[in-house]
Amino acid sequence: MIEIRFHGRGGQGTVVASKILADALAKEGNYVQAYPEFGVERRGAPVYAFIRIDSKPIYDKSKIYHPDHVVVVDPTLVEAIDVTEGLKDGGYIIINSENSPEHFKFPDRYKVFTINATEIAVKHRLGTLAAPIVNTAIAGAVVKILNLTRLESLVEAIREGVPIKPEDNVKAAIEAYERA
Amino acid sequence: MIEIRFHGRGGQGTVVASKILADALAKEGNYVQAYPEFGVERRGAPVYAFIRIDSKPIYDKSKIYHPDHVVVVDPTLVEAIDVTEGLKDGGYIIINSENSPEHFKFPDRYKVFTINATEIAVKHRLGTLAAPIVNTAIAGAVVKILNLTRLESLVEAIREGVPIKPEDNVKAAIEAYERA
Amino acid sequence: MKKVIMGNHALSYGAMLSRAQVIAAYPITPQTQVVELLSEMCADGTLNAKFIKVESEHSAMAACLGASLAGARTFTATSAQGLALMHEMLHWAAGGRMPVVMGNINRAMAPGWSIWADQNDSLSERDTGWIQFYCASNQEVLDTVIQAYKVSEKLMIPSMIVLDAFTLSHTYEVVEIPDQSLVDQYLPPFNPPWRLTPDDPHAFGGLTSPDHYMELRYKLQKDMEKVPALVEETGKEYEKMFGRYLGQVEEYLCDDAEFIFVTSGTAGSTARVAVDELRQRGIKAGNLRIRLFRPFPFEKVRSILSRVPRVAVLDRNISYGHHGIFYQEVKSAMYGQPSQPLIFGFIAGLGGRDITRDSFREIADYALSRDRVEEEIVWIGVKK
Amino acid sequence: MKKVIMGNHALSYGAMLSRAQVIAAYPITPQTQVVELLSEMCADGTLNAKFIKVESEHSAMAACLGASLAGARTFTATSAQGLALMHEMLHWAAGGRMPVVMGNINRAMAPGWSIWADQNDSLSERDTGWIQFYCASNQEVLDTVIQAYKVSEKLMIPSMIVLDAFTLSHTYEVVEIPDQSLVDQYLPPFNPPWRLTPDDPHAFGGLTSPDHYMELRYKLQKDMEKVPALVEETGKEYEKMFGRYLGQVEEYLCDDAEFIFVTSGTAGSTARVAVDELRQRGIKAGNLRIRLFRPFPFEKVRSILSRVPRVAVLDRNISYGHHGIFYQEVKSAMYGQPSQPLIFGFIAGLGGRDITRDSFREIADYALSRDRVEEEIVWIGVKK
Amino acid sequence: MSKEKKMTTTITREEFMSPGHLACQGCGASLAMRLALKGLGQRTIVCIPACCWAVIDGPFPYSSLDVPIYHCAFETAASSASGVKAGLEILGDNETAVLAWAGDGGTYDIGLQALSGAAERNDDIIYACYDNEAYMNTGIQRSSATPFGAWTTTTPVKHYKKERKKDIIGIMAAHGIPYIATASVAYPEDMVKKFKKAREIRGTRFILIFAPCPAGWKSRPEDTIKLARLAVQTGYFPLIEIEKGEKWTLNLKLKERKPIAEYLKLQGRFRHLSEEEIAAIQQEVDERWAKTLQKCSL
Amino acid sequence: MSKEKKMTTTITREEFMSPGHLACQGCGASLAMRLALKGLGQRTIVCIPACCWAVIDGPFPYSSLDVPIYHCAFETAASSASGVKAGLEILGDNETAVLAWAGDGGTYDIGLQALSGAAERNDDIIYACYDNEAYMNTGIQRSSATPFGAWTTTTPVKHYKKERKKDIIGIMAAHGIPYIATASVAYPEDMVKKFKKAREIRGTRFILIFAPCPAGWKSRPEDTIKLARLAVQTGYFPLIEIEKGEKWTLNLKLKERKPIAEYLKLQGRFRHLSEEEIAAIQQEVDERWAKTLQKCSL
Amino acid sequence: MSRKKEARKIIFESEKEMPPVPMSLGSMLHNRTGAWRNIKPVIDLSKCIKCGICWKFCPDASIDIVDEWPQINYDYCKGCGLCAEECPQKCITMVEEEK
Amino acid sequence: MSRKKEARKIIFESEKEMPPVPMSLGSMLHNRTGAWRNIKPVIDLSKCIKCGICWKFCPDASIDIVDEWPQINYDYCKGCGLCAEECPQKCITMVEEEK
Ligand SMILES: Cc1ncc(C[n+]2csc(CCOP(=O)(O)OP(=O)(O)O)c2C)c(N)n1
Ligand SMILES: Cc1ncc(C[n+]2csc(CCOP(=O)(O)OP(=O)(O)O)c2C)c(N)n1
Ligand code: SF4
Ligand code: SF4
Ligand code: SF4
Ligand code: SF4
Ligand code: SF4
Ligand code: SF4
Ligand SMILES: [Mg+2]
Ligand SMILES: [Mg+2]
Repeated sequence: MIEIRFHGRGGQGTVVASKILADALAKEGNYVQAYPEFGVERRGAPVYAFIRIDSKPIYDKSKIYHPDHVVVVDPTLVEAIDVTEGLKDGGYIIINSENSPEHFKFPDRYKVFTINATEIAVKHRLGTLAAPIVNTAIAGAVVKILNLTRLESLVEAIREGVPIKPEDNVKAAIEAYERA
Repeated sequence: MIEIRFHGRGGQGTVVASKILADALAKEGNYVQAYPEFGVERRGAPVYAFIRIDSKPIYDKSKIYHPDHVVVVDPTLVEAIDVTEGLKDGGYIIINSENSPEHFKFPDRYKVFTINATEIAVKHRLGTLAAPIVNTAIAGAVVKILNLTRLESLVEAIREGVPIKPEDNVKAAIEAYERA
Repeated sequence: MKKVIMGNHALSYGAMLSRAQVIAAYPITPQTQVVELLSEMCADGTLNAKFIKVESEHSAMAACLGASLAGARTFTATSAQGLALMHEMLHWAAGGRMPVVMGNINRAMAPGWSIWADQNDSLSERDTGWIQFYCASNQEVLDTVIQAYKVSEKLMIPSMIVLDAFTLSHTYEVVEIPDQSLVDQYLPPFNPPWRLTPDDPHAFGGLTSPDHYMELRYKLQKDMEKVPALVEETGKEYEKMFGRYLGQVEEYLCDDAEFIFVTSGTAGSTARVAVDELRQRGIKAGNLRIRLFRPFPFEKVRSILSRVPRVAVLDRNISYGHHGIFYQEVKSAMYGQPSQPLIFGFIAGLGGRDITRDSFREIADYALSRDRVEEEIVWIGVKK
Repeated sequence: MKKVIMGNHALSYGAMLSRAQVIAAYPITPQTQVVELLSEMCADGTLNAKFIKVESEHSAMAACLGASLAGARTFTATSAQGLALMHEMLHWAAGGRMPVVMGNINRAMAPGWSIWADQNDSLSERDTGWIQFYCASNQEVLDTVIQAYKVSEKLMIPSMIVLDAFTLSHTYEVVEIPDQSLVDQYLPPFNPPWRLTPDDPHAFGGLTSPDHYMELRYKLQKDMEKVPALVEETGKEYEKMFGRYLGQVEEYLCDDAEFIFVTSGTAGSTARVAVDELRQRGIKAGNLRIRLFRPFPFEKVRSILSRVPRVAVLDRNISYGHHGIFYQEVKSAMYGQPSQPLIFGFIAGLGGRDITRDSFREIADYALSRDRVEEEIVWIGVKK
Repeated sequence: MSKEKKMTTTITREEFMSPGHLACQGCGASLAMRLALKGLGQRTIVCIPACCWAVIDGPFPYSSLDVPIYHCAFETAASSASGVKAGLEILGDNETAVLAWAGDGGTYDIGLQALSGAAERNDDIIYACYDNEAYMNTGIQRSSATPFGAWTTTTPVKHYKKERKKDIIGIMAAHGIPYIATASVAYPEDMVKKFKKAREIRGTRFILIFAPCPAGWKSRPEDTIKLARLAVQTGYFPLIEIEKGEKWTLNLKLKERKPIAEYLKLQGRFRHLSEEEIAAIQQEVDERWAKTLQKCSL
Repeated sequence: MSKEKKMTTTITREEFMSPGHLACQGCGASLAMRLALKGLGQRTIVCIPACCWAVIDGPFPYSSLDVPIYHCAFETAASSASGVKAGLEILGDNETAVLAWAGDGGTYDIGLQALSGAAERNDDIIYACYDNEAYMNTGIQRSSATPFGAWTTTTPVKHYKKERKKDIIGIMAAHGIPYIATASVAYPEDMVKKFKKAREIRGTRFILIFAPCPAGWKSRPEDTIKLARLAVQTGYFPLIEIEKGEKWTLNLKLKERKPIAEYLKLQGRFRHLSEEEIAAIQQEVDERWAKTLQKCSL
Repeated sequence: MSRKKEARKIIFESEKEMPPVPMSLGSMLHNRTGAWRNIKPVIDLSKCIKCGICWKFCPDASIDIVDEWPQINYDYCKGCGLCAEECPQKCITMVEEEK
Repeated sequence: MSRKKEARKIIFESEKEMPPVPMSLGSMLHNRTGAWRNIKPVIDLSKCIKCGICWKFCPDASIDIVDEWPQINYDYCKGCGLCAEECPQKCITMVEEEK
């Protein structure tokens, strides 16, 4: 079983990112479970989302306290909170950032990746500069970095699950996949 | 223990009659329990009320199915319903009526009394001709006929418990007591 | 002073003597006389209280809660549909630790419309965190109001005082009305440990995360667990001052009994007469009337029922798809106890069907003639 | 068709596939997605239903009941405060024999405000005459909606389908969405034995005197008693057509178990993992997840628990002043049974506190290390 | 009275209410139902919440109406009716009228929110409130329809009702529903006509019926019609219609209004009022009347 | 804008709301509370039912207000406030103001009946509704305050809201309470003044505050004031007062009203509207404006 | 709607005879409310102008129009006196019931 | 009202430390919402006319008036941009936060 935690901010589509990923993974016969942080946070406030992936049915309905990997949708969170809380040794930290992985100071037991999902989103006109919608780009990068599923499944999941500008989102995901 | 059932019509103060009686009896140290029929009847419809009297505390909270005596506040009820239902042998039937007891055809095992409470009430200006308020007169007669308590206690009970025209009511009760 | 009053007025007198300060209520048969008398008391100055004539029972309870949080002693009364409409606010009162005292006249739930006695209304509030007292006489009603304030305000948990429709609410009995000064001595003014005031501003009832909620509810339960002892203590104090004892249960001839009725409400009064009759037949019967139903008087029930081989629990209610509620709870309380009496469950008196000495005779005959529980619900008085 | 959907949407799909005809609902976290998706389905024609956007939950249920009595298949969903506000109408639905199907998202009752999982909301409706199903996966949610209509409409008793806040309502899982045509085969259109129509005018729900009320309630209980068998029957039929079985309880490794968890909802899913862990430690554990809580599955629970010496009942709820509700009901059901296992009661997860494999480990350690029940409520996870 | 000397034909002879019902003698509410159904006809479903009518109709297994009835919960006249209507519609019945029939308590107070909700959604129901100005079924407690000055058991003589009667017509008018009317049992033709008219309109229709209650008003049963007529003739209860949320019509114009005292003095519930208090009531009636005229552009 | 170039002094510098609260960026509702309390002062008890503000205030054991708060049940803003006030009074505190502070859902819908009840009794409370035109706390569902044409999650674009916004001012005006006002976060001086004034009046006071919600309206956070101002300038949300149930005053007269399209186009919730639909909305605004002028005798 | 005409009392001997819900199965005609009457309306048809006003106003639907003439149904008339009060010809008199 | 000034986190180690009801014991000042900000308002005081409009409109009470000059409290400012939008002098600029 793989357990991943997403960090983002209210209104950025963090939950959607994990949901798209779950969709894509399910397409390949995986059992998946995705869920948001159970809170009342407003736009702008830090939020979480989780995903579990397994080849067997997943019965554990408790929260994820020790993720295998974390994905940081909003780079400002790296300062604001401890994104590595409970992260297992050897875990990957995937950050949406224009900076290189080295820019971030994390303990050596983690592996850091960055992807400029914002830039990709803006390029494909997803959301606005002030509020870019980065979830599909993030999903593309995560699929690649964690080698979770085939790109085709992700593309299919986006086509089915993203009602607004699906093709632009597909392009963003592919670009992120390729750049990651 | 003595159990009495009152028959009247909604709006005639049948419950009040039983309540005044209970008050009077309590004054002499009796244990009493009085209660109305448990219904939703409107003005004009037949209603009942009950009273239990004992020298010991009364624990039985069930209804009275076999009264020792019955009191009929409205004579038209004699035709409309069976006022003797469940009445014990030897029971008294006290009817508010201008007629003599013989006018009513009841089995011999019951003893019938009449009292013209309506006339007495009208005379003392209790209620109107169309809707005389007979409860205190009835109470006076019942106290006398069943020899339940002293007249003084009834008078006291009326003074304390009848907010409108207490003195006229007292007079009506006394007159009924005397005529009964 | 002795007075012949109806059960509903016993509630009103109880509230008056307790110096209720804010009353908010809505009429419903068979509760109306409670509020009518209180309206008069407020109008003629006998009672110095604010009476809020709300537009629904939901608002009645809401207004009481607001007043309670502001530091006032509050009272209301309702029945059946009205109580049901308050359901959300009942949870609120308990979770918010607002010691409202409420009279509830037990009446059957619609549909069809019924205004008659039936415990399903109050018992289906058994999980809302209220203390519940079931009364068997008008005297007990009045006395319980006063005691309930004492218990509720000490622990900051609301109380419901339950009386059967008509059989108690509308029944006139002789009631000793205690002196105000004595009551004042017994029941000091309400002085809550926290309140709404600009002098010490707090926000009450804000969002409570999974980090905190459970502890608060743990505290509520722990305080609930203190109620039985407090009922005994305040009951004894009451006895000293007023000569009448108010405990968790009323035992009638249980000491040497070989067969016990477990009852509540007015049926628990009639049961005494039935016990006398059985004793005359040579059967050592007893009656355990449960007065305090929430919190459940575990210790009392266990110690009494452990002594007998045979128990008949009477329910004027039913949890559909389960059993009578007293039956269920008594069995649950007796599970795993060293002594395991045969416990039979009977349903009687729903929707105002009368519960008579005959009903008890039928119950006794049934229970005494069987050596195992064949049916878990024995219906008394259903036309089959 | 397989889809990754959240628990709330599983309810919406269930209602859609059941061809609900009238939906009346009011938003509340964490139920909102149920009605949002249904709104969309109604707007885009996927579902041919009237959606009444009422101004409160009381009206939501009232509108459903009116529509049901007019002969329409009805659906609603709510949670916590909303469910509580419906309380009066829940009694109404059952007493009026109106087979509404409702989703309830288990959420803690305020105050303080909590939007998190806790069973007190639905369990404090246990006495209202509703059938109650507790679900552990999104697939089960969807399947249960369809089954519930079948059971409810056969017996004219309403059903509540209960899912934990967030842990199920907001959790995405892979769900097989059955074919509409197959569902239509399984679930014929609603055709009630009576209805509101000028062609055959009847007055429903009029004043019901003590002469009649009890018989009507007797009939309700008798019909309730038919539910367990009907759940088995309709569940097997469902299995034949859809390949998934829906019974009264879910047994996991109970056959040879020497220690059984009694669970419900999502905790009953996590419990399976805990059982696996215990088995690895050599402890013959099992899990009995109660799916049908009302009517209570007496036979199933008795036959399974009678086989084991030790039982741990987990409650994500508490009846203040009593015990955990499942604990109370299981003990009541086991009273007087030939076999008397040690039954321990645990309270965990109130107000959204997580119930984890660790919780079960703690429970097992406690229960396995004791030979008698010392405390009747063992609190798991309270910061003491 | 003068107009009514010939047997009118606008009112159907057909009866949808049978005798034998449980209303008090001279009950305005029972007459109101009799007339309303004459306007609506048999293809009508009636939702009756808790109120006198829940009793008047008769107990299970009886009913005094020849139309289907749903005896619904007190607060739910409107929401039940909305539900019934939705059920009928989805089943293809667009013809049957759904009537919510509630007392003033069930309308002005505990049922107001459900009514407001239905009106806002413009649900296709007819909502009729028979106004007897108090909670009568529970034994005469004040409602927000109880007029200033009246005695009820919760507004005892020493502290009679101090608040004025809630303006339900104003409230419903603010909802902008397609049809609003007032009606009186003293004017059967007008009332039947209004129910007929309402039946032909779609959306939420609201009819307020003035229905004297001898038991609660402490009036003589034979005065029921007289009181209802006086309420109109004094201007206390004007007969009006509001169409499309806009157009106000005064149906019965009055050359001269009778003094309110004439109306009050027939009722025990006002017995305690002093001359000054009656004068104050007269003034309020005058003011309201003036406003009504204004709204009707008269 | 031009008038506001000098630091005004009518608004107290004292803050009764601390930063750190949980509102979204640019939340009109949070600004509304900040201003309302500046008008009322610290000796105020606030009853807040379920709504965004139940969250904004912060979780236990925190609060962002310096006044006592009772977080009450959703339907009970008014009844809770009535209860609090009664409690204070019987304990001898006649000074502290009791403010019920609810959203539009808690006012127009689920809390309407309790509000109407309090108003009928003329209970001594200030009831403020911050209107963001939908159920925001639960994620943008339609309320009866949602305007015609708007998208919400329960009025999806394919079936946007077809009913007009409920006229709560009309409804409250029908109750004849001593003070009613509308206020807008774009006009802080006016708003603070109205709360100050309300504090000095006894009986039920009702203030409706227009409070844009960027999250729910799909508008830019920085446009909150602009939108509130446009609502006034287009005549969509006139600033008025109604005193003693009678006297209507238009507080901000407009020489020329801006077209409603200017207001609509800044909000994602109206994005789907066609020109014709916008024209229809314009027409409705015009009509309502004319009526408002008429009521204000202008 | 045949039940309209019937004045039948319905008695259930057993729960089995009852419907599962409280629904009406007959009219209220079995309830002869004439017994409630204290005073009794008597029409003097010789004065009657057949205006139908008494019929229109009877809250108990206890006046029938038979061949255009009003006829009181004493089985149900509760004796409220409304008809007498409203009759424009004053041709209805309320007389005391025999007791 | 001292709690107004405190930015203290309140942590309960045990239920014993908690009040029996959920009542506030401190302000929200511990919640430094400045972290929510994506873009940051910067005032060019040289253009400022001290009209106080930015102060008046800040929904987060995050602009203080210090010696009559507006001063943004970046600990809490959420970066909504309202102040910049409403400043009549356009002297507030929203600049991107460093990430
Ligand atoms: C929730 C609820 N509260 C209270 C009642 C009790 N109740 C039944 S009828 C009634 C009064 C109805 O008054 P109104 O609507 O004016 O009708 P009327 O009785 O005057 O005809 C009341 C208070 C109830 N049935 N349900
Ligand atoms: C009885 C009940 N039903 C539903 C809810 C859920 N609920 C909480 S807040 C809310 C929406 C409030 O809307 P509004 O009053 O407009 O305030 P806003 O959230 O827009 O600030 C809802 C539906 C609740 N708390 N209680
Ligand atoms: S109380 Fe009034 S409204 Fe009710 S039945 Fe009697 S007269 Fe009619
Ligand atoms: S959703 Fe709207 S009203 Fe609620 S906090 Fe956010 S901006 Fe404010
Ligand atoms: S007296 Fe009354 S009930 Fe009898 S016929 Fe005349 S109006 Fe009808
Ligand atoms: S009202 Fe008089 S005149 Fe007219 S029909 Fe009746 S009896 Fe004849
Ligand atoms: S950007 Fe917004 S939160 Fe920050 S100071 Fe300006 S108005 Fe206040
Ligand atoms: S709004 Fe602009 S000019 Fe006015 S005080 Fe603020 S920064 Fe200065
Ligand atoms: Mg009424
Ligand atoms: Mg809102």
